[in-house]
Amino acid sequence: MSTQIDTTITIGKMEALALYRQMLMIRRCEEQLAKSYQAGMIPGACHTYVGEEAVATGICAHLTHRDAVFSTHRGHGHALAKGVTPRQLIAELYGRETGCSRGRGGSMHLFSPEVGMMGTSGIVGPCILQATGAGYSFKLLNTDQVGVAFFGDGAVNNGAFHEGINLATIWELPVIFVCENNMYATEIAFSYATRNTEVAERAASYKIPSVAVDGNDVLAVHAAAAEAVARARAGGGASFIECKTYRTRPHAEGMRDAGYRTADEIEAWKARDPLALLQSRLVGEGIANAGDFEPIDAEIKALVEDAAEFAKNSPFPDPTSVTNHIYSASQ
Amino acid sequence: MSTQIDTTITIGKMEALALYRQMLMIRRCEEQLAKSYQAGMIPGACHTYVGEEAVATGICAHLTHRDAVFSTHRGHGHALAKGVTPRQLIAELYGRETGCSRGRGGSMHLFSPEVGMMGTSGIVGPCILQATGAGYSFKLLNTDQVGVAFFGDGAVNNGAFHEGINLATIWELPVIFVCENNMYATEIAFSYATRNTEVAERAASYKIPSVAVDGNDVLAVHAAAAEAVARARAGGGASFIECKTYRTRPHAEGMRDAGYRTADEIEAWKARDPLALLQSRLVGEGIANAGDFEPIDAEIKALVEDAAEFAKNSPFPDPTSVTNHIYSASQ
Amino acid sequence: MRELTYIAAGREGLAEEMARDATIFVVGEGIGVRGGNFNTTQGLYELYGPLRLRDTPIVERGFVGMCCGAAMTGTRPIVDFMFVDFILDSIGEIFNQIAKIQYMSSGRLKMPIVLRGAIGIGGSAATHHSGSYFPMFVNIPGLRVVVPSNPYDVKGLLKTAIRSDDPVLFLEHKNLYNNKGQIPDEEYLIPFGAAAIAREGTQASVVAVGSMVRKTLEAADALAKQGISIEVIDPRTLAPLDIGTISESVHKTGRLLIVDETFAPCGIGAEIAAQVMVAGFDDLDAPIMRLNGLHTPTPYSPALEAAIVPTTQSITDAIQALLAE
Amino acid sequence: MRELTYIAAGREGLAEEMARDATIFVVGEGIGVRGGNFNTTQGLYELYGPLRLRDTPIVERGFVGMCCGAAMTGTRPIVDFMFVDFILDSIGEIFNQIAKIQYMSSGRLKMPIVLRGAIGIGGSAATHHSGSYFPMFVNIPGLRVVVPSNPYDVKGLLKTAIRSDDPVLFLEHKNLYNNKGQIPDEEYLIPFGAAAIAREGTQASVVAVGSMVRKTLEAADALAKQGISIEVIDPRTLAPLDIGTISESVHKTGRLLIVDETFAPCGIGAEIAAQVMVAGFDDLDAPIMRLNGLHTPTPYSPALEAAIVPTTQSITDAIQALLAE
Ligand SMILES: Cc1ncc(C[n+]2csc(CCOP(=O)(O)OP(=O)(O)O)c2C)c(N)n1
Ligand SMILES: Cc1ncc(C[n+]2csc(CCOP(=O)(O)OP(=O)(O)O)c2C)c(N)n1
Ligand SMILES: [Mg+2]
Ligand SMILES: [Mg+2]
Repeated sequence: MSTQIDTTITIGKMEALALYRQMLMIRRCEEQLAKSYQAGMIPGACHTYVGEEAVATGICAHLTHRDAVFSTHRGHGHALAKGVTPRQLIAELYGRETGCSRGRGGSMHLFSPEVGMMGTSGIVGPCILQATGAGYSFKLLNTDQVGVAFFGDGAVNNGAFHEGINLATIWELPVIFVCENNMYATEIAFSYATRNTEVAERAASYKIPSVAVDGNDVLAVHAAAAEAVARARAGGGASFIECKTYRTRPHAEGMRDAGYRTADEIEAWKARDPLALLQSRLVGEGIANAGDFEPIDAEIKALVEDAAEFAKNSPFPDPTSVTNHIYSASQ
Repeated sequence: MSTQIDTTITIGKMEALALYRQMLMIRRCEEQLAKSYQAGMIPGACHTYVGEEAVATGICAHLTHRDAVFSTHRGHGHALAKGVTPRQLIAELYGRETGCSRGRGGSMHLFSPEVGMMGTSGIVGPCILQATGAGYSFKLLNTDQVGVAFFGDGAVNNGAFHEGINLATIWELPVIFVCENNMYATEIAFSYATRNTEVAERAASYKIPSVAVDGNDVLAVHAAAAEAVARARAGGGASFIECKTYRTRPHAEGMRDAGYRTADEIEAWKARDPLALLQSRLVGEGIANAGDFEPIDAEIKALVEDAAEFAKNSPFPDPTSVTNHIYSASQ
Repeated sequence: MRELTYIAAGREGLAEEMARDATIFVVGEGIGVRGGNFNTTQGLYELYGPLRLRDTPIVERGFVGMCCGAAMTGTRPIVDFMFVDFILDSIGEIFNQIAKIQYMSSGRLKMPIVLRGAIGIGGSAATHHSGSYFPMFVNIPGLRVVVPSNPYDVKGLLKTAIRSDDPVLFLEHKNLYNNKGQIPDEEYLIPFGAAAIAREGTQASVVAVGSMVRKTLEAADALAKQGISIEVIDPRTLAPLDIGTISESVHKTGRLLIVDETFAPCGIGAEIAAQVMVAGFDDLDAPIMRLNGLHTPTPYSPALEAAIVPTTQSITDAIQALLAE
Repeated sequence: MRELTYIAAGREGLAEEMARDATIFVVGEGIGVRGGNFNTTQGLYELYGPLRLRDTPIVERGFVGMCCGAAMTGTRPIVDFMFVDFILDSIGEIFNQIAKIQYMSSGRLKMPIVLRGAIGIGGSAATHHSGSYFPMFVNIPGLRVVVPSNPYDVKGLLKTAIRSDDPVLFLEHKNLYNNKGQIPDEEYLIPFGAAAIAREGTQASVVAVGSMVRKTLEAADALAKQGISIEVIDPRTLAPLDIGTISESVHKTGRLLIVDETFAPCGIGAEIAAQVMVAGFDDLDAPIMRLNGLHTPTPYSPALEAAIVPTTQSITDAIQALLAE
């Protein structure tokens, strides 16, 4: 297992700004959803991705719509980075027919196969196995597609982690396992849930190529993903990437955020905000200047405002359609 | 993780001969059961332990009836080493009321709580979790008892391994996990089922004290178990012991034993027969002489013959009792 | 008498039992310091500490299998799943181990374990947080299945469940959590297998399960205004099932409807119908009817979610239809 | 026409489909070189190799979840559990994922997966190798459940299952494996939801499931000698369930018995009884009866095992009792 990731900036300005734009889109959508939640526009749960934007962004930058992503209850960021639009995401959380899941899913069940968003799951664990299965399909069909699983530290001790990673490893499937280690599962500290908190080290015990990166540094995530995705497409099999990150909002909107972590800890991580980190890095190294970001900020602001408006004006699903698609047409 | 086990003989002659006697009892019972199977006396499955006797013997030598053992489909040896009598074992496989499970269980469901044999399971995996639960009870009740799980290499890739070992480790439960790595799960080679065949190494990734020993050397197993059991009784938490061993008979009686392993491999392991190894070691180091073994051989021969006779003459269960004990009396 | 919510009444029953018996412990995610996602264990960690209120990693199979071993070795585990949907990763441990070990050991081992969780559809919880699943637990021998419909019952039945040496599925509908009810000051337990007549009536019998009891009582009130007299029966436990009380009611009314939020096929309504038909074939003036939630995964959108569960109105209509038969 | 065993007929259906569609693959323990514990895949590894006949570690949850992802991404997995008892560790993947994903994706994803395994009591396999479990799969929306009773059906239904875009539980009773039957030389498929009249009769209808069909036909033969005419119906698939064929038969005979080896509570017999009562209440001259295996874990000893399953004699007696009602 190597934790050495070369983070000299190897990508061009346009690509770097695209990463910034993608992270900002996620951030602003989440902020909008938090507001919408408080306004009572979201009937169910809402798990935001604020603080973790660099992970989905850095990984998905290497994926096309033909690649298959499987995610978790905290999947808004993955969906957006994979190509679900803010309109489709916000409308889904509003429970509208125009949502990516036609209002059937909400925050925890985001489906958009058109762009390779194969679904988020309200159950912890299955995404690891399903991404392995996508890898199995792609290997059998002999394509260069990859399957990607995003999951939290909470899934690491679950049997799905153990069984899925081992299968993808022994069969050399084109799969990328991305663990978003944000140190907590709801209010349970990862350091309580296991005696070995080095997830990449645990993955390495299956003899899968495994690396740990700063999950708030989009360039580090991007570089690690470049290696893993290239390996998978070239038939080199599965890879594991642990992204050490942090959620700066409560586990879910409306939940308390005290009693299990300190304000200092939260502040320390806020100081490492992935958007600010990238911005200062790009400016610092003279790759971009403040002026480069303003149009992006304006564009995203408009995009998200439009999305919220679109969602609010979208129709609810027709109750008479409630039993559609339980079974395929083939029977 | 340490694989260094000091195997200078630290135990006395009587103790050493007791280990020999226990291994021989298992061996002769299994040989009897194999014969009985061919004679059609065993209506169901029969998984023998021939070649692996040193594991159950070396571990259980440190246990009392108050300690709790949980085992697998290949559990005859564990049951005998824990105190189930040859009569109770053979009668059970014959499906008789006098069997340890009253004829309800057969080869894969051996229950004798009186001696701390808490059950074998026809399902791979659960014994790991149940031993963890016994450890939880003993910790909560504040006793010095230990829970022990015996399982094969086939269970290592299963989620139960991952979840159970982690729980026992983080909660420092008095549990000993004993993996009988005999290199195959039915006809599936362990080297196919995982890229990391060093089970003790994988266990160590949970930060549980873990050791790999020669499972055909009863003294090595005995020494490793001494350390682990002492640690557990002293409140030091769980331990993991990988015993590298081999079954010299087919997966189950009546099954083919070709097409997945070579005759040479089987012969090589037969040459390392745990009984012969111990005998030559004891004689070689002048601790015992041939004369010491003869009375044991004679006693065990008689014991097992009597057991088979007893089983044959035992009554079948009364069909009218078939629905007893589905629920406790308390309701 | 004090007024307590459904959750508080259950918590009081749990607290009383934990005070009475030091071998009882609870496992689950967030049931320690946090006091439970649904406040099921609030205040107990402070009293009994981490060994008896054990927060767990997200390993449902692992801690259920662990609790099986614990129940075999002298302690009395309670698994708090939060949402019962999470139980599905542990079905192997429940069906093949927990349900069978008393039998396989000829009663030499007991299995005092309670498996509790929130069931039911509501609040746009969506398809991974809305399940009930009790028919499969009724199908398998060796398990007890409890579905309390009110605060009084949840306390009395939980205490019985905790004292039972059999494994008990204790399934609490999340929509009932904030309902209030009168709780006696003195201790009480409610036996398994004893249905409650929630309302007496003469023209039709309606068996309502869990969250459907209240809605059915509302329907009965509405019908009473039209001079129609409905008997409402709450089975309280589905295994054991008090078919005697149900059959007696049908003997009186000649008509039976079973109202159940969960799926109809091979559900509890089918079982009750099949048993009552045999027990009281000549009593029946009409076919036994079932009103169930729609046979579909649970959608998120409120507009859709509302369309799949029986309502006071649809229950009223179903009773009218039964009377018209 | 050729005579084939149940196992050989199923294998022939599988082989034909694998030859027709290169996206089909099989996973399981020992289904590769070994050809399957029950010879379900014998000879296929030599033809299609390890990618399409994939031996697995003992990770039922893992490979079921994996096959869910595979079915979502363009291939058609078949999981061969050997004994279906091993499916229980994967129930979470089946109920929460496989059964729901077509619905949650509004049909944009299909779920072409077959979950097959040996069910049933026999040969002192004991309690971890004797389960059937189909009622719970019938209860859950999104699944198809198939229980073939003879070689002709197993081939035709397996081909339909493999071509289905819905997840299918394909449950084969191990006691049927060596039964022989005539198999046409030309290709054929059998649609889901079409029951078979295994024997025509006039005095009572008997629905028999899986391994009970043959025993029930024997009972019907015995009764025919006494001049009693019994109609025997094999539902073949339990989801979808062909209630129409059953109701028509009851319309003719006025009496119905359901014979099922598996547990009665919330079982398929209860569901059939509840539906037929509504569909044909006025047709019924007697209560619908059920004959099930005893509600107990499966004991090992032959003396005990034989006591818990319906026999030709107990079926005959049950029919006599029904006629006497
Ligand atoms: C099998 C299962 N058990 C419990 C839950 C309840 N639950 C929802 S999210 C969560 C914590 C997940 O933590 P983690 O995987 O680290 O993701 P994070 O929320 O930190 O992003 C839990 C326990 C669940 N969804 N699934
Ligand atoms: C969950 C489960 N899946 C499959 C089986 C079928 N099975 C019985 S024994 C066995 C192999 C077990 O191998 P291992 O654990 O190495 O034990 P060994 O037989 O080598 O002692 C298998 C696959 C089972 N019993 N349980
Ligand atoms: Mg986390
Ligand atoms: Mg092995």
